Amino acid sequence: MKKYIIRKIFSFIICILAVTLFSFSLLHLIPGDPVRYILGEFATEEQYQKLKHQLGLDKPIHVQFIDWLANIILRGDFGKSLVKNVPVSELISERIVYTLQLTGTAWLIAFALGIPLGIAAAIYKQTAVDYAVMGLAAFLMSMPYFWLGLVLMLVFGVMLEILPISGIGDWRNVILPSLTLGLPQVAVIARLMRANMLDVLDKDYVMTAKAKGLPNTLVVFKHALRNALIPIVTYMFLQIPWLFGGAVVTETVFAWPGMGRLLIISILQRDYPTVQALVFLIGTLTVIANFAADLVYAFIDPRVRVTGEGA
Amino acid sequence: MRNGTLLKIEDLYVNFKTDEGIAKVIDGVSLDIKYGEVLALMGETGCGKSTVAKSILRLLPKNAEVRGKILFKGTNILDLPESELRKIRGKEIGMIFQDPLTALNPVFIVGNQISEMFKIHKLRIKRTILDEVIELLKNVRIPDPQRRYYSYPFELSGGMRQRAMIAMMLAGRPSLLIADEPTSALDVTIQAQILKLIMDLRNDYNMSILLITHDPGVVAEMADRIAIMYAGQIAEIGPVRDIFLNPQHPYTKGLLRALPLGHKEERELENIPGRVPNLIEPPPGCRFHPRCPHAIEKCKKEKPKPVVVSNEHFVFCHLLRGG
Amino acid sequence: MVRSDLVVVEDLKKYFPIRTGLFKAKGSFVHAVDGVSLIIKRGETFGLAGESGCGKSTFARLLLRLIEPTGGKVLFDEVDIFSLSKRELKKIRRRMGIVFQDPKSSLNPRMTIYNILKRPLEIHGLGSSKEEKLNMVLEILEKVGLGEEHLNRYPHELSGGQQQRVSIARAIITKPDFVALDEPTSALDISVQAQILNLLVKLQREFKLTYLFITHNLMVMQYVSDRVGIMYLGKVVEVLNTREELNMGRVYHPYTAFLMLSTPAVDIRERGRNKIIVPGEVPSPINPPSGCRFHPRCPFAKEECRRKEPPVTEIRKGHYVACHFPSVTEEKLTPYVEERMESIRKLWRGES
Amino acid sequence: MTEEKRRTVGVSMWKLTWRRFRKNKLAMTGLVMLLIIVAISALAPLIAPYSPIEQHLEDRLQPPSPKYLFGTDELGRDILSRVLYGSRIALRVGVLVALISAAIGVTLGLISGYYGGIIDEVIMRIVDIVWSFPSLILALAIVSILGPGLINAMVAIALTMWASYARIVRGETLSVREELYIEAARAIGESDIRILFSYILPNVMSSILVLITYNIPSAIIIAASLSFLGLGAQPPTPDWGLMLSTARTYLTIAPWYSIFPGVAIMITVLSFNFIGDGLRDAIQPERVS
Repeated sequence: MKKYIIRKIFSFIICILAVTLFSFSLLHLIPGDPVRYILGEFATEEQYQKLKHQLGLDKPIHVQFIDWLANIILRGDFGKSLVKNVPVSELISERIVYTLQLTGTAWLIAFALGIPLGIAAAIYKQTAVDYAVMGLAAFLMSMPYFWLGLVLMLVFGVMLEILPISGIGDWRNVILPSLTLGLPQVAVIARLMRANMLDVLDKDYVMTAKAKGLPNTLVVFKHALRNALIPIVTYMFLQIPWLFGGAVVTETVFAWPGMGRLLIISILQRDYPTVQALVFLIGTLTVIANFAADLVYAFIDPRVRVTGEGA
Repeated sequence: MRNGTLLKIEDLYVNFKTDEGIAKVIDGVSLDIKYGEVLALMGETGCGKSTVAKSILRLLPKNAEVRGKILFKGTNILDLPESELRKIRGKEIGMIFQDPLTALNPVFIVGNQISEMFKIHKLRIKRTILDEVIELLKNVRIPDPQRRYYSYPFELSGGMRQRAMIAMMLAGRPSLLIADEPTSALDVTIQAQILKLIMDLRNDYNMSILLITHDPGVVAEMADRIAIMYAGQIAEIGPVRDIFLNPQHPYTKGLLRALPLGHKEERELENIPGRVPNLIEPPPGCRFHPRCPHAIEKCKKEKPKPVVVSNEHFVFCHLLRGG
Repeated sequence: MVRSDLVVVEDLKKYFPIRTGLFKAKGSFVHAVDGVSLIIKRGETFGLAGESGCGKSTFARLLLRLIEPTGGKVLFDEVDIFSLSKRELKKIRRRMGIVFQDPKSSLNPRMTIYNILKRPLEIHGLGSSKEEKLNMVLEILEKVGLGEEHLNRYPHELSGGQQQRVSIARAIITKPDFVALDEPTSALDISVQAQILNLLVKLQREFKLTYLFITHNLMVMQYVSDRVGIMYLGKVVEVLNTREELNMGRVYHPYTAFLMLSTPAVDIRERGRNKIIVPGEVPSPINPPSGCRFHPRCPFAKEECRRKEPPVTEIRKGHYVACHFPSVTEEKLTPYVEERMESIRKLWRGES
Repeated sequence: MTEEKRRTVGVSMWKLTWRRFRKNKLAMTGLVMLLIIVAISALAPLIAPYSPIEQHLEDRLQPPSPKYLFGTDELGRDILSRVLYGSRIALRVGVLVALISAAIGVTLGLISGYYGGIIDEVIMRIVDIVWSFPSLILALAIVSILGPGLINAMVAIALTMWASYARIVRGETLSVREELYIEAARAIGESDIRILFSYILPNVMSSILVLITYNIPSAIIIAASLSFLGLGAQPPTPDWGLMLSTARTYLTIAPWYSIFPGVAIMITVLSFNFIGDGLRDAIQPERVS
């Protein structure tokens, strides 16, 4: 267990470092002169020098990196937005709540529906239940977020007129965006859960459990489920960053004022400090989610917990 | 020990639905196991010996179709409702498998998996369940049972896992233990330990044993009677002495002469030509006839009826006219 | 003049490091083969027997230099194979073959039987034309009991026994001197095992092959080998002649004796006799016991066995034992083994 | 007689896979759907009633009618024609991206799995990061460097997708390397390169193929998402994502506009997913039954 955790901490540090370097170099990887690119052709020399200084591009590259990182770590300062003229951190903190609200709800929907549906499909393999769940999953997985969002808007907002189409407001405004973000994940989790469950139900120890005389509910929900859930629990963590990815699109569809929307606007407006900050944050979140998944895995799988071996 | 029959299998047929067609895996098998005896079911890969074992506890997968009767203490197991079946599983009939690592649940400690037996079957206990489990672990000669109670299966060696598995199946004090290739995954020195343990426990617990194996050596050491299976049919059944010293079925004879006894300079091993038939389209009549050096016309048409060789020794072969 | 020793192994060692991720655990090694010396004579079948994890398969791979050793030497026909360059190694590999336990995994599922058997010819430049190669393949197929109808088949279309025949054909198509057989019949049923054993014996006589025959099955070993080495935890504990000594039960290492007494006898007259069983289990090869590696399980172990590794002594001509007190075994176990072997001999003689 | 015997043709693994695939109804449906889509994209100029960029300003935002089967958009362009032409872009993006990322990932995965050691460590660390990063965010970050546009979007997506190939190929290479036929190949004197390309690669190929089939639809979705966000294909390209981006504005007054391009994406993605599932099951039959 100790060995395993040391290994994971080591890889955690490397990954954080890589994410930091990548977000920092976003500005520097722009082909040609980044300042010129941001300002466009018609900027004056004065504007040019001012921006170059503001972005710190007049300093040697390692100094830039240290300044950038130090500002983030010590003061939570990601620099100033080039468009809004306010600190990036302020822009982000205004919006982060909305994104968390959206992704959190979607996350709950995904697991609350996905796990039971997957189990049901596995238990009732090759029956109407299975076909219905898997058919629904196939359709949901084939719909891009933005179109699923549009369809939900059309049905519930335009045709039935029972839910608001876009923007923020009360709890009813959260329903459509979080369904949009959550439903495709329901499909993924249901499929994963079903596959794991079928895999486990085929194992010898399930036969042993039956041979012992256990009632079917205990066989399925104690002996099989406990094993089948291990990868799912890991997935619960791994999936978090992907929900932030989906949020980018969903927020655009529903005019939801979150971080994703901010990212798109910033990219379109070439507001690099904001883009860098967002990529850095989501990247860090990704690494943390992975690390958490590894730890939880170690905790729930006795093979890893005791011997420190395993994936 | 009581006299009489504990388990009686009558005319068992098992078909498996597969993508390629229906595999007729068991073709009319009849057997009986008496109180206190060890019956070995021996045969090569794919002969159906494990299928027979699993059909007794109705552990076959859903694509299996089972016909016939399996009478345990007079009641037909195949007709029982789930709730009644569960009272037999583990309590009346225990079962151990070839690979104890995959047969034990990896995420629960051994003690938990054994104590489960006491809870579900509401077994009578003298002290606490923990004490009872440790007692069982002692009975299967697991050293340091207090500590091993808390071990996960992967922390035990192959031999210890099989002991734990046996302990689990002894909890209900079953009258029949089905041992499906119990030592095939183990080294010979460990195999000898486990086989001795099983025989000792049979006496202590007064069990009958159905031993499924491909190894004539294990049979010779353990069994009172043997049934030789070939391609889903019984070829020969009888007391171990009769079968080994006076085999009558061409397949049994071939099998025993194929054993590498002696030395290459002294003798050549007997070849059984050909290979095991496809069970989706099995040969009609006696399924051994395409490989049998003495096959006659009748073998291709009619399924052989048992011929009595001596008391309790029956051969399913048209070539024998006797009794 | 042809020397009688084909393979000479001197103090051969292979330790596998135990890796966990990036960090190499210091000093943690699996001592798979730990100082083995022996000689395989031209034309004989040298059997190597032992339980799982004793290092017998690693030993076979070392002899063909499929893995690199930690120490020691292997002389193949007087050539030190670990000193060879890649080119020289490739050349000498024409003269050695290997057959593995699992017939299915031994054949590339994407290649036809013809292509599988043609490759050794191409690699070693045997057979000048396409025609000639085809004929050589057909000839070897016939030798192993297959026919031209198998030429364009894929491995998954053959039975386990047939797959093993193809593996054997691949190993001998280059007319090698030496073939290592790593549990060649352990995955097979008894009747198929008999076919393959007969085939191997026939081929050995016809092509004057030298075999290293590895198995955990003592019955097979007693049938097929001329001399036997018994391995325990990376060491060879006893080397002896099969017909005159092993099959007569004249063994002097307690482990060999226990192994033979543990093997189910196929002899129902043995029943009811109080069986002698070796207690305990094989310890981990990561930290093997000090002194004699068998001492924790040996009922006769004395202080000396714990402290000192037993020297190899030639107890009789060509019979080597690595035990401090072979006389104890001779007195306490050998009679039982002899009795048992005698009884088995009677059994099959009476039958045939 | 012997000639005939010699000509007995064995059933290769690919043939076997195809036989099992053919029995799978869903997979065959997917294949037929895909063939139709390919035919549509090839024959788009022949079957489309109008040019995809031809504007009919007098017929703006018309609902479906015999004249415009799928209706018209805000510039009076025929939605049906645009949807038909859109299949060209979708297929091109999907296939190209999947092939480019496969080329990168397979090479790195083979190297990583076969050689191991430090090379493997370095490659796999990079793969871990790229693989766990949400691909849309990574693609967005790369687009922010390269600038918007369809080509840039494709490059960005390819750069996010190679990691899954590298992971799978490395894992498979490691497991294939353990197979005895690799050891047997070394024992008969095969060279490293030959083992890599004639023994390992053919046995890893089926997994790569499955992955490609799954990755094409993912690439199509991400590319359409980028276009929807305004960072992929630019007007007036008849791209499905781009069309939906505009359709969103007219959702209440022209709902048909939002329906047809979306259905087109869904059908295309569905067909690949069906094929992928069928292929996976046909290659590993033991996992199904």
